Amino acid sequence: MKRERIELYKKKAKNTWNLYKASTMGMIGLFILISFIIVALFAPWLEPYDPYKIGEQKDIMKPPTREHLFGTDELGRDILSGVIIGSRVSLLVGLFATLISMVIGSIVGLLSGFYGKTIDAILMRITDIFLVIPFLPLMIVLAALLGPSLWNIIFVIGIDGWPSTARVVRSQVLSIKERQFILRLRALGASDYRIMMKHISPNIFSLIFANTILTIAVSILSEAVLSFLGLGDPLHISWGTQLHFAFESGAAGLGAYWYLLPPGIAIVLVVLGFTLMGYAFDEILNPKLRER
Amino acid sequence: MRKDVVIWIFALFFCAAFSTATHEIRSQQPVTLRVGWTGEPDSMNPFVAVSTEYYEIMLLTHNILIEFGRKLEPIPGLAEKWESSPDGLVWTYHLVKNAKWHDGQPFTSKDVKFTLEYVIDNQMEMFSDYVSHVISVDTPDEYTVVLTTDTPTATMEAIWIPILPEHIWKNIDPKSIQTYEETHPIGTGPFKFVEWKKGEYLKLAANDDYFGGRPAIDEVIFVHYANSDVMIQALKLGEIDVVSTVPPTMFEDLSKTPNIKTLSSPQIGFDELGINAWDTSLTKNNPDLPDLADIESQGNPLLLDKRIRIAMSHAIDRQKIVDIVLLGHGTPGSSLVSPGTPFWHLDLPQEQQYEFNLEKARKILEDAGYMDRNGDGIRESKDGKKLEFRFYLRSEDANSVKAGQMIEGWFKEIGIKLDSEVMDDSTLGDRVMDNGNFDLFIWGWGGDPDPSFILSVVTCPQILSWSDCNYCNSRYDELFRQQSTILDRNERQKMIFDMQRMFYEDSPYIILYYNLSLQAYRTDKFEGWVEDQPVGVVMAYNRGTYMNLHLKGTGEEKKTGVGMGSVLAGFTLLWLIGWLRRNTSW
Amino acid sequence: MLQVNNLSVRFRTKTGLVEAVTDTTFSLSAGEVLGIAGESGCGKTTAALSIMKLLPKNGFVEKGEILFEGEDMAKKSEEEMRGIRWKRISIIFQGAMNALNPVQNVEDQIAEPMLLHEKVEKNVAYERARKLLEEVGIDKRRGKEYPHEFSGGMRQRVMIAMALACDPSLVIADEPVTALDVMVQAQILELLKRLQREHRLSIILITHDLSVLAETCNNALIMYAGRVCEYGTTEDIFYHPTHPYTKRLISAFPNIEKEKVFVEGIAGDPPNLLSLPPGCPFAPRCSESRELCRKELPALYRLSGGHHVACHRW
Amino acid sequence: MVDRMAKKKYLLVKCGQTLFTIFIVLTLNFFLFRVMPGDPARTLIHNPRISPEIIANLEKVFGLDKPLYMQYLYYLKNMITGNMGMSFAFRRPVADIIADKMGNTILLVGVATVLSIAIGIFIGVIAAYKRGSRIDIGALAFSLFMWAMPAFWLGIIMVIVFSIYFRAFPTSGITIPGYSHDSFFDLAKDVAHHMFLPTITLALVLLGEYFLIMRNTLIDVLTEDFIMTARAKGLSDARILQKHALKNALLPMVTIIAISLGFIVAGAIEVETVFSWPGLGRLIYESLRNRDYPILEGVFAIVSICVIIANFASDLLYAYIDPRVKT
Repeated sequence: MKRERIELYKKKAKNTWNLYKASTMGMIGLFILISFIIVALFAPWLEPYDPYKIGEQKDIMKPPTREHLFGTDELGRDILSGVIIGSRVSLLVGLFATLISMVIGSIVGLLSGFYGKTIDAILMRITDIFLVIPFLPLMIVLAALLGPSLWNIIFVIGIDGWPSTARVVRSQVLSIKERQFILRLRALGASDYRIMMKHISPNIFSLIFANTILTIAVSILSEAVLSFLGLGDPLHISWGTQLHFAFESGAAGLGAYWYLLPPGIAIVLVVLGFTLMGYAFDEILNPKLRER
Repeated sequence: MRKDVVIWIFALFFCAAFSTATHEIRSQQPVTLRVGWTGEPDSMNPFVAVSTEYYEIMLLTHNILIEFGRKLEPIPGLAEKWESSPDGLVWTYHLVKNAKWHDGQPFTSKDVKFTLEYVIDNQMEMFSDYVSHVISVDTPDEYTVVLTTDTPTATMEAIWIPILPEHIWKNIDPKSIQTYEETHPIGTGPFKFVEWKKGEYLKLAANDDYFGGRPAIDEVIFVHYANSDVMIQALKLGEIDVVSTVPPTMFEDLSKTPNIKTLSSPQIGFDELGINAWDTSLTKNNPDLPDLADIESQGNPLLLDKRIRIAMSHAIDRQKIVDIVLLGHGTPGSSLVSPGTPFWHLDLPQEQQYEFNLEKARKILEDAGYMDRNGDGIRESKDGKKLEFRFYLRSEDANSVKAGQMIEGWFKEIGIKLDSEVMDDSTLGDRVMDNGNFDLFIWGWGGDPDPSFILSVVTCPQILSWSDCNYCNSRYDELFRQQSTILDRNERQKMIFDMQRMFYEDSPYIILYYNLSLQAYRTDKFEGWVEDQPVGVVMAYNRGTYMNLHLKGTGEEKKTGVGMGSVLAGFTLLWLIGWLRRNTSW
Repeated sequence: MLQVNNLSVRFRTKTGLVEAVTDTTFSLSAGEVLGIAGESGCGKTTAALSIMKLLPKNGFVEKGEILFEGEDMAKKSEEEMRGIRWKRISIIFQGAMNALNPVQNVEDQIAEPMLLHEKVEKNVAYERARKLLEEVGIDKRRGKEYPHEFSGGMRQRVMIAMALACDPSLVIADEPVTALDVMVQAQILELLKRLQREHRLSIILITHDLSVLAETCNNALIMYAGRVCEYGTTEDIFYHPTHPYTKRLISAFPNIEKEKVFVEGIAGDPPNLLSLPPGCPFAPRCSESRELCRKELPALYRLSGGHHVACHRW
Repeated sequence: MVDRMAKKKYLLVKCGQTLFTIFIVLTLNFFLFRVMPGDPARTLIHNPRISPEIIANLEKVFGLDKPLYMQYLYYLKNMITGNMGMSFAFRRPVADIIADKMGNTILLVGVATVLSIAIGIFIGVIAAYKRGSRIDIGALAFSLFMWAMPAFWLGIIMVIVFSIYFRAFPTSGITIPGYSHDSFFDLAKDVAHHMFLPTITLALVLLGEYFLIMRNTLIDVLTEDFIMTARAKGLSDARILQKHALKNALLPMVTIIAISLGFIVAGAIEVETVFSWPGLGRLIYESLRNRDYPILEGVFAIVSICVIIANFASDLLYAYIDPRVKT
């Protein structure tokens, strides 16, 4: 049984991959993403300098040179190294925040879709309320109250992202719930927990995959915005905090393009990478968008 | 049809957006000085406002009895002459006779009496310290005020209380003063308050009837910018004439810009590394400090060891912090009273300072028995306690974060570990007030021209009030009490020097730097800028610039560049309209 | 009036060329009802849509001619086709689903082609739309209602009324009764038969339900994998089925009148239209297949009269 | 008749839900700001170095000496009467400050939203219709790019290019500060000149979102059966788009625009910060820098309520224009 299922997944995955390969957008996204993951993983070896190493006065806010390919910031730190180490924060925040929203969203969606009735009504009411509260102000308020730290940022973004996941999961559960094999399992007396964990969850996972990838993109953007607004942890370099300090130290007016462009472009690329991938998966999983 | 309307509305919007006519200034326009600042007054209510921006406005709209000259020396204000009795207990102020309130009412001694009594009777937090020894306010005639004090007081020439009009303030209930909103302040000063659009600008107009003579300019507009970068751009573009604070990163660039002059001058105040040095054995069961009788400090007791604090002081390269964080626009810190008030500042000779020397710092720690016994890079005390401290930095101030990161690095090299955390001022304040639940932090103090306040902050009774290093030294407190009663400036100076030396040696504060005030102004429109030491042309505790400034020649106004951008955008617009019209037929 | 000769339709897809319809020939004379049956994906709908040139963008007629009242539809431009659609050939989709615009009321939808093709006055068109509604058994006052306010069967009636709007000579009915319950199916078919008589219509009826075919059609065409397997009068097909596929279809339900068994009930999967085997496409599923069947494609043989079959075994 | 009753009931239910949501948001707001780290009285007076007497006095003024549930009731009462407390930094009622700034935000957001919706839908329709063409792919790439771009960063780039390099537009603000305008037209011109860059920035960021949604919705609609019916009827493509596809695609846009209000708000906060536009967004940024919690609390409440009400309005509009709604 188990092996069969693994085979089935393998086959499914291979099918999806074949469809995915055909999507130019998806492949561009994947390429961008893999590049950044490599950068993040090997950051300590790739960065030419210690990104936190404060320079001498003569090094402050200097345009690109051979020593500092992307120039230096207002503390004389190497910007290229900062952008490299910043990829870690962005990916970390993106992944963990998404994990939080996925876990909460999936649990809420599963319970809601599976049990229906009162539980569904209550949970969906809560979800709707969260959906309608404008997300950035809520994140700002939470982040401001919790104080600037990386984990707070992750928590804040994660907490804000779950409602849409919950909705998607719920609708999928509703359709799967009525399928023959689930009805049969219920008739056989399988426990609710078992049905949800063993039979419904795996089926849903592939369906919410596109959603997950897009959530990562949104999370990375949110981190950048919160950090830019000064809510990030100033002791950790991320692309958002780099832009925050660039803006605060007047890089725009000084024409310090080398300080403003690299982190911004990095954000755009990573978000674009995830978005393109999400889009490609969406086209695969949503047959209406697929070209016939 | 409807589509056309929409298109034309957009077109109109675009056209208006591209018109630059608004930049031309017509000849009948009043002569206006535009001052850019990133702050804003926190209120117009003198009993509530604490910001320097408010004081700048108050200085222009109000008068005090005796004002400050350019060297912070007393000069006539509303009092044109004053004298004290030989015993120093009775002070007589002779008031100007031609002063008028902005609403036209005459100014008399009754207004002074009212203002001072309003402060004394209601113990107004902001001002009561200035008149704490005053026991009576008498007005023998309309233009004379006599103050009687219970003890000789050093600060009777520095009563920094704006004199308020009795006919308006008598109607304001002092009990609800904290929530009272002042919308249109009336004073006697050279400028009248016109309007304040919060978050945008504050406008003052010249007072034609000012007793000291009308200023040459007609208006002053203080323009608020959320971001200093934007403000500097506005200065470069000529949208404003002067900025009160230039960020260090932009200073050099500005000084190279034609028609702009930059200046840096000392300021009152400093940023310090504060250390929780609360020795509860001095405060517990101390009959003078009943409030602290049974309070335990929550700080790390290792920090009570003066040798650790001194080692820390040796491990901080203040010059490098100035170079990097302030880009050289500051002075390395030492004693408690800043060089912004040079008379009171103790200028410690180099050899008496704890110079930057990591080797020496290590040696001090070693001699004191702090060794790294387990090889983790962190020293331990004899009984195995790690030299690891909580280090709080301010989210409101990027400089504290930058300096903090540098300090963390140096301390690591001498075997002291800092756990840095960034928090907002309220949280930091809470930690300090929560029975000293902190080890180290970076914060700063602004200041008065008179050193009393900053000296008082570190006295024992201020623990869990103004004090944030919880320093307690009875000899220091004794000197503080003495100096406040001494009228002779030179004698007082000596005592204040002693206090500063004592405080420096004990190092509960490691003063990192004294800020310089960086300002910049345009030289092409006005002349007569008054550059003061301290603080600059504006926000300088005096109104020299505002009174002295006048237009240069006939004031030619240049148009702001229209340039390629708008031409390009104009074509885009035409194309867009055409395209919309062509393509919206479906 | 309609003569389809050697029609082949292809779809371009990312994975290759799909042979949706291959070498299909059939004809229809005025007033006749032709049924086309087969499993889903066998090309029956594609064949019908190509008559109206309604293929999706990636579909095209590879070869063959579609002679309608003497003109070759395959050669017409899109512009010319627009004049022919609905005016001369109309189509009834599965109205129970989404073939009606959900945000337009039904009389608007019925009147739309009249206004377009016949340039009549607005009130005339609406008057006629309401009359058509009455004719298909719907209260004319319900013309202002929206599709979601009608039941499935009613929507199908609206669809039929719409098809008759411009008095066409040919009506293509694509699965007109699928997804309706049995009682309603019978009513709709009854209605179709009545209207066919009254309006002297020619109808192509596409279905996967043989019982529908048996009830309504003069001639029948059985398709498999884009090709014709058997073609003849309804009697030929039901009483003398020759192709093994037809036989299997019919034997799958012993009593046509009472019990319904859908064509999908045959063992095995339909072939992949991207890569057809060289021989008879049905061979892999055929119990009677021989060596030859797997190698060579059978031609369409004429048995008697109009009865044709494409099988080596006849 | 039955239909109308059903519609009425639907509206009542929606209305109830909206009120309930507002209530929950207000409650959330209250508890968020009460359970935060730090003493509320202390944050209330902002300056932590202030004497205990003043704190005690203020606690009384603001009712902080009462038990939590009483505070909560007071808070609800205050909210209903529009009393949102005093700002630390401005020493003015929060409600007044918000009222001052709200108009500016509505102006900026309104113009930018209308612009982006109009252009987004327009290009979306073309792209969906010419699916797979160069226009479609170009527009798609552009939109995804815009979508991936943080609004604040785009704003900074716009300032550098158009204000600092070309000097075509002012860097910040809403009018020339302190300048007295002769006429309304003069003022409008000044505002428009200042508004141009922030509006375009916000519109560009939003454009991507609306374009993508419009394109995908329309592609969805174009695969519907009734489009085939319309083709079979002999309608030209332009007519099919106009009479059948567009209305069906635009209907869900009403809801989607309402849902995307959160996105608009986010964009406005970023853009206002960069351009120093004196609206609610910049107010948020400044109160963040000052840790001016009462303002933050007030703006959060107001913005949330506005979005909730806008959602309600879109529900009403939807019920009005879509014949299918009757439950």
